[in-house]
Amino acid sequence: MTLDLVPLTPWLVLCAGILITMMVSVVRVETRRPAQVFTLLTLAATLISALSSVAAEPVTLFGGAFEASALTRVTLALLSGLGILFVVGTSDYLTREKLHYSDYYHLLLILILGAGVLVSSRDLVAAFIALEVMSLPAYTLAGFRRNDSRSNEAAIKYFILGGAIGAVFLLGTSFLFGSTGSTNLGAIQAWSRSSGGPDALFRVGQVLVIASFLFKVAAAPFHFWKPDVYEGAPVPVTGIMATIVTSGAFLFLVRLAHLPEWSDPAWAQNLAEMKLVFRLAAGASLVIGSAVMITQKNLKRMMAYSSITHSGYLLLGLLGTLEHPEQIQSVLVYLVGYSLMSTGVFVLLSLSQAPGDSGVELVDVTGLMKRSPALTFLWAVFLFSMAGMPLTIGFFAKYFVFLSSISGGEVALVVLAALCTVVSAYAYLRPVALMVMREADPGAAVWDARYKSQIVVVLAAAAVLFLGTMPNAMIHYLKWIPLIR
Amino acid sequence: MDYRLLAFFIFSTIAVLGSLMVVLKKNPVASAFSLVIVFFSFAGLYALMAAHLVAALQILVYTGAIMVLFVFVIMLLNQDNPVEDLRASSGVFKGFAALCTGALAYFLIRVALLAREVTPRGSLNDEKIEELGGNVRVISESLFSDHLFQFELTSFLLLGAIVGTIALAKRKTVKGEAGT
Amino acid sequence: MESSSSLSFLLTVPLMGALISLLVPKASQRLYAIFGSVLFLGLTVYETASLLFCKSAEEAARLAIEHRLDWVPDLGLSLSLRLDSVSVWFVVLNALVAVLAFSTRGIWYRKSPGLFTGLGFFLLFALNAAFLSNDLIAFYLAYESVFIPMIFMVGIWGVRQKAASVFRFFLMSFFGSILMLVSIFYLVREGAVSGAGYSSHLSDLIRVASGLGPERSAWVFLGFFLAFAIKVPLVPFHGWLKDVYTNAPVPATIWMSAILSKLGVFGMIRFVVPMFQGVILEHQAVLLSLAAISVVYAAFLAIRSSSPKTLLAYSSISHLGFVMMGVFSMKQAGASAAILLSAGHTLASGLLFFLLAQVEERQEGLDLNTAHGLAGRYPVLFTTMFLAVLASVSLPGTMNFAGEFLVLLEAYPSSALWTAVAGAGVVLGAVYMLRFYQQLGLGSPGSSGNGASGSAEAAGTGDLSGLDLILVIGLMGMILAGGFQTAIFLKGN
Amino acid sequence: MIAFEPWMMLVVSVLIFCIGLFGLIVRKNLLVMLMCVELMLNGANLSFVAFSKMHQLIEGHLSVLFVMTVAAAESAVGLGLVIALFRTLRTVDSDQIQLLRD
Amino acid sequence: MLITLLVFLPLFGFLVNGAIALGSKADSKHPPAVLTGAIATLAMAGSFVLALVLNAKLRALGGEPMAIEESLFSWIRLGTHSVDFGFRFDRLSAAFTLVITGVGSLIHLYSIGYMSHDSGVARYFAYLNLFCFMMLNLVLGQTLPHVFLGWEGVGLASYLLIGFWFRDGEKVRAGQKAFVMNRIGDLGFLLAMFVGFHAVGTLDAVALGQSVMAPKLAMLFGVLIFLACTGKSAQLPLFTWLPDAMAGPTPVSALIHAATMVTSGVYLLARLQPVIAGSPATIALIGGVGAATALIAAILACFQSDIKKILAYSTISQLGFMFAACGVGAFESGVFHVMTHAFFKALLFLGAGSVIHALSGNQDIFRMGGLRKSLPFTFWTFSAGWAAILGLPPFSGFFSKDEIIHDALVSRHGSLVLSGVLLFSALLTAFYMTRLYVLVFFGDSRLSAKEKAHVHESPFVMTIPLMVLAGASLAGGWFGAPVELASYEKAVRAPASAHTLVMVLSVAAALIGAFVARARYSRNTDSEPVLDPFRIDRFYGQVFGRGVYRLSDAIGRVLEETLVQGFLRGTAAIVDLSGNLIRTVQTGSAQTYLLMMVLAVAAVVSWIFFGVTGYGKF
Repeated sequence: MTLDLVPLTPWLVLCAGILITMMVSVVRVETRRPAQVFTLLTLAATLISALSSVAAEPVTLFGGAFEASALTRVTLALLSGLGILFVVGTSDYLTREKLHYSDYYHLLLILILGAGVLVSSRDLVAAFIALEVMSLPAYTLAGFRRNDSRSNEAAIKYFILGGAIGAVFLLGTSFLFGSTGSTNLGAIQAWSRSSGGPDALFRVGQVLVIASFLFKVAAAPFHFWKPDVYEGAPVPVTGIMATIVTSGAFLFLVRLAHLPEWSDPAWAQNLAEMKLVFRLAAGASLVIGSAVMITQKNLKRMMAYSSITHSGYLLLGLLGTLEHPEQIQSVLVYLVGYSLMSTGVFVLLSLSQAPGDSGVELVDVTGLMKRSPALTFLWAVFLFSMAGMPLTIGFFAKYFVFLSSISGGEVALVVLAALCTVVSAYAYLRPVALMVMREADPGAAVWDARYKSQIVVVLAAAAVLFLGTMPNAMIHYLKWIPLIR
Repeated sequence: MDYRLLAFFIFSTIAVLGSLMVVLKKNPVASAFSLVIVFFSFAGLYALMAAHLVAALQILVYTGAIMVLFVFVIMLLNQDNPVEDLRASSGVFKGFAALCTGALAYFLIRVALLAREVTPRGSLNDEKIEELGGNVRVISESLFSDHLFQFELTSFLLLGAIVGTIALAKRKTVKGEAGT
Repeated sequence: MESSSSLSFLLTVPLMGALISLLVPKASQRLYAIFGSVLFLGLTVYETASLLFCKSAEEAARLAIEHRLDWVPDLGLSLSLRLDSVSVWFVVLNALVAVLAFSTRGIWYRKSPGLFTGLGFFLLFALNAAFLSNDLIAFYLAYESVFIPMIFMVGIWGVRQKAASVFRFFLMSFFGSILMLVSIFYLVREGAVSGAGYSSHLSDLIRVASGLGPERSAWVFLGFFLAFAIKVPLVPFHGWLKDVYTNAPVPATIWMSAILSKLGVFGMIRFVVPMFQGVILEHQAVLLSLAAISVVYAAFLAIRSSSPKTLLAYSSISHLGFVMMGVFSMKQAGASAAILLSAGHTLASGLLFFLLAQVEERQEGLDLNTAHGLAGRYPVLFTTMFLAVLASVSLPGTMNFAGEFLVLLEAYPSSALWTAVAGAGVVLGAVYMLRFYQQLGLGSPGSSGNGASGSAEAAGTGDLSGLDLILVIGLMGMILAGGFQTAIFLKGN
Repeated sequence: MIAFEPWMMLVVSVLIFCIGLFGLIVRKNLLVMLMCVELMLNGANLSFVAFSKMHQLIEGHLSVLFVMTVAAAESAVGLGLVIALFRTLRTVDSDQIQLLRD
Repeated sequence: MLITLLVFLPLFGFLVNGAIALGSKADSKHPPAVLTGAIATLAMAGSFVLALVLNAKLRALGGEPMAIEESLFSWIRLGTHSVDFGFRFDRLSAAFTLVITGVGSLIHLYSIGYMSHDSGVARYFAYLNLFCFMMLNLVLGQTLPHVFLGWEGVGLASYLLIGFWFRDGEKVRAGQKAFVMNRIGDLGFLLAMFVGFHAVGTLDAVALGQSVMAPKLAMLFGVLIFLACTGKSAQLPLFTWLPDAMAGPTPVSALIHAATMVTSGVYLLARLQPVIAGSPATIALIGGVGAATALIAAILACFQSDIKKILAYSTISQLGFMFAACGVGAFESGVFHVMTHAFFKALLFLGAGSVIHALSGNQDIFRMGGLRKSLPFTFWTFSAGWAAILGLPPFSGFFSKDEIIHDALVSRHGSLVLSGVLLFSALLTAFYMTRLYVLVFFGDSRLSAKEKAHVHESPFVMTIPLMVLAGASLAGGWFGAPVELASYEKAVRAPASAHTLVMVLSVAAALIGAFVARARYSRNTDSEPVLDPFRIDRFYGQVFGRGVYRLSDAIGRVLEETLVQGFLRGTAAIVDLSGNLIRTVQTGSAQTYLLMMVLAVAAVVSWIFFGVTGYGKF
């Protein structure tokens, strides 16, 4: 068996980059700069190679276990791009908090690799491994402030729940294997066309694997870990989880949602069943996320609930893909948009010098308008975008998932989502109101506006605004990316 | 009586009882040793299904590596005796947990039992495997052909685990260590 | 008039205005804002004059400009702009209101004035974009964008419980508009299902909407209706209005009452009525009753208001109830009359808020439960205010009368009962507007004992004069001219 | 006469899985909780092999191998985390780690 | 052009005087009354001359229907129908125009003297001119919206003039009361226009008046129009504003609240006469209300002690006569009475004004007396007015009132009761007018010493109008009704001698009333308490005045605060509460989370197992 490595280039670049970076940091132990530089180089190279080969013919490799297609390349590019933003944007934070180790970069790179490979996996066992490749660094990074009990707690909670859910995924995989005789998605798909409908084993297995990925994207009722972990983990790690981990996991969830060939009439009832599952998960995520979000005082924790609602919106997009697979574009647009605004928010959060890492409380942003109008403006851009206000990418993100979901016939759910948007808008606008309307509280944290992290925020804000007014720049490319099932 | 059935009953009973002991023993060391028992009986169950390589690795990896690690950590943290501060969960909580997991187990078993009459999708029965050179050979060939991707991926998994563990296990931050 | 140039002019100039305001020094921001908005008003009128003053419906139809700019071609999303005999009025009023709002004086010209003028020009832009949109998604975008400057204006320069009121304002409006968005999506999707591809252009959606069955159509209508009913607002949906009108800085109040509310009217006339004729006709009695109840209910609330701003806020609801009666009369003449009355209300209520601000500059702590007797001290100011009050009670000869008369005339065949109920608002209007005027201007000053004398700010001790007076006289002139030359509004009949 | 059939393994597999799950829920010692995770993984492994046998396929065996690797890596990291936690909190009691909550 | 000029001359005066008023600084030296008054008076006099010219032209025109029309521009377009802004000068309008401009000019002239001491004189004349402008629009407007423009405009001017002394809250409120009560009537006018337009398709006053509507619509239209009239012309039930309106300067009361504005209801009925008369129910209502108003107001007048209030009630009563005339179909008698009443009531008011002016504001008839000697011009001219309102031949009131009572008796819609009521009202009129007359001018002086020293006859600028009006009151009835609205035939049910009988009876009633009053008040001059036997005003104040406020409070508290705001607050609270409830799950215990997740999975698996979706039963 000969293996054509050319389609694998972006991933291989990333792998090689990881190894080189690690070697370099072993050689130059006394300083972190080489690790940082090489991480950036690796990610940049991955980004470039992924984007330059986007138009390449989609192929599956390794006996159908790996997919190199436009979708996976774009995702890899997105992930590496986010990685670059985080490396640049949070190095100031790491320095300030004395967390600046080369390990951080190694783990970040491996995490990105895991996420990228997860999206490319067309085999459930491979996906399980990739998931762990992504998760293990994530657990570790969550506990990266080793002397902070909260950080440790976040890591251990994440780990315990993640481990249990990993086992659930595995059991589900074995059930699917038992039902279809394969763990390969392509094979399962092929089987579904001839099987004349699912058996019980398949249906249960399907539910189990999907439940475990609902956990990974923190959709209700598997969302419980998220607020605690987000609150405890260091800010950059929270940002990485919100963007990179969520993107990777969600795109694989889309694959899982398309296990059988839904257009086959024999699967209609199973489709209805799965739709109901997704519908419930989406609805619950939206309601829980937005209702609890407004009760939060800690911004980081609030963003956790916010990301739960975003999982709900993503699930709306996913529901649309069940009927119309081309609606994958809605998920992609949402992921890009959400990642951009999350990047901005978390890098901004890392600028606050709140004592400890308990995170930024609402009181810390009071009177920011007077202290730093520029920061206030940036905050406003990202929070408005999160709320889905027009002229930001947040609007178009919602536009797509709503439209996608309505195309899937989920009108009632979209109405619910719309109402939740209103509720969550309150939570998003409250910090802005405090910045603008309130005088600075004496206990408010100092905001560090000197650091170069602002470059990243400004870039992200510019992207949020640019894509919000000229979305065609992005949509034109994302629109033609098919979901290969 | 079919000796295989007998073996199955023995091994499975040990496994189930052992795992119950893992859960119910107050002492972590006792739990750990119960777990070892479970792993051994699992090896027996694998062997019963002619999964010889898996059975061997079960003992090597789980019993030999993972459990040693566990016991090591237990000792390291002085958690080798039943400690009072390890309060058990409240009765209601336990009962509810038992109910939920029990219900889950019931339904999953019922579902799994439906698959008794499964039509084999492959043809690699025991005879065929012997023909092809035995369990290990067949697995190995598959590992380096169809499952090469997974195999390569595990390398990065291990890499990640190593880096992560090191990062966690490093000593306390030294002042001035951070920063570029 | 070059078609696309005049349209893009209406959008780009305010945006440029917003950008330039960042460069203007703090001290001359007010001058810049007034000058800029007057210039823009002049240019707007000049550019749209032929459409504005044309004689007949045919001519207006010929002069209407539509310009389609592919915006997100991959989604079939276009920036369809349309300037016709409906939108032209709102565009002109928008420019006019900007002049009025910028002419106010207050803390917004002392505390970050650059931001204020910038937001103001941005608001001008967003409103123009909304009024010109002929594509539903584009309209929604513009419609929502209007919130942003509004939130900041109230948030930064508002008073008292500004946060609570701005949240209520925003959340209620957002509630409505996002349901509208869902309705739009539903229509877009229906259009796509029927094979026409994704399009949110009005003409396409009208076709789609007319193809829906009565039941689905009613639900989709509800989404639109709620959005605009909250925006206008009609009565059960008016909970946000009082606080934000009262706590907002004066220019923001002027903008909200004079032109933001017209966004709802415009939306109803431009989008809802053509799309959902069947639904509206089926539920016409209910809709008319809502409008009529708004008139009377808000009037009753206004009668007992102790704060003059609150009174004007409620009177706004009351008058807009008349406008909505015209819209729901489902007649061409009714819609024209609604526009006429909208214009009248824009001028009158803008003027009233403007003059009230002038009074407040001169005397703080106005309370309608005591007589202030300020008319003797500021005869010109109060004479103009009285004229504005007369317009507000729609005395014949004003635009407001012509509008109200026609609106009720057209609504009468649909429901005589609700026409009569709304008519009762005419009586109540006299009660509260005269109370407003009398308690501020008439009676004996000082009888209230709240230290009426000497509390006037140094800046505002004189009577109305200078630019302010010219502006006010100009607006009064427009109200009267419009009251007699109604033909230019009614050519669509 | 009942003969041994691979499907019987499924019963054991699910039982072990659920016992592990139960233990994970009720036990308060983090180390035991990690052990319970191992139990769950083993339960899943068993069903893989059983299905493999039933389908006369070899893939299940391979899956088990990978899962073992993952389990090893996971327990390494998990134990590392427990140690790190123990360093700061001096406890492995899951009830003690509830700083983060609403 | 002439009509336009006629109408717009007062507007010109208004603008000039208004500019003067605004231009002069408050409380500094005010412009002389002579200057501003001259401008205003000349504007009015010009209009009067134009009216005479136009009247001559109209008579010369001949033919039917006689009218001079001037359309200025299209005001409101309604589909194919255009409501033009334009004037129509026909015989009905001519009569009213002459009265308005003629009496108006005299009152303007009189005001120069009367208001000479007031600092707001420029404003006063501006308002007065504004009123005349609006009144002319009312009677000359071609279309009903145009009439309505004048209709509301006079209400506005009335509001401004009643509250002319705006620092007095009482007076301001009186103005507001007038405006609001008028507005209730105006609502009727508006609705009537809608009914009329949708029934006939036109808003032209004449065309609408001569149209044929379905009986029900005609009745509705008539009732609504009459509602408008009750407001403007102070008929039951909307009459209570008029006595309060006496808060304004006395010439204003003479012009607006006696001679012109309050009679516009009669104008409107006469203008729309065929269609109004076409509905028997409407016409019966008008007649009944008119007679009742005549009686009730006359009774109320007997209990007043304020000279202006007595005249005000008298006006209401006389307006009742006019409506009673309309209500029996004798519209031309009504219009005739409008004219004679304009002369003698203006005269009476101006005379009263002269008295008040002489007494520096004293209006209580029980504190006057014996003014016959000190105010000779006033006395003699007032006597003419007194005789006219009593209906003593040959004064003008005799002719018109006699005609009304006669018509009420003999018309098809008339009845013995109606004419009896009117006759009794006439008796009461004689009583209270004589009471006033005797108490003011005869007997001993009851003035305070200070007033006594100050009493003086008014200047010529005030007495000349009195004398002119006295002449008109004497001779105004000799030429009969000014217009013929003969389109409605009167069925005679009584013998031909009825006319003579009515004449005798009404003169006898007047004499009886006068003698009773004289007998009672020539000696008995003690102050009488002001009585309000019907308590209508108080009733309104309680029920409507306070009722509106109560309702408003109730709406504000119950509906607005509890329901609308409460709903919003409740929604916010529910969202917040549910957020806090959901939060409680977030205990921080990973194992609780796990349990809940297991619960969810178990639920879904069992759901699949039980085949809730209805397929794949196990």
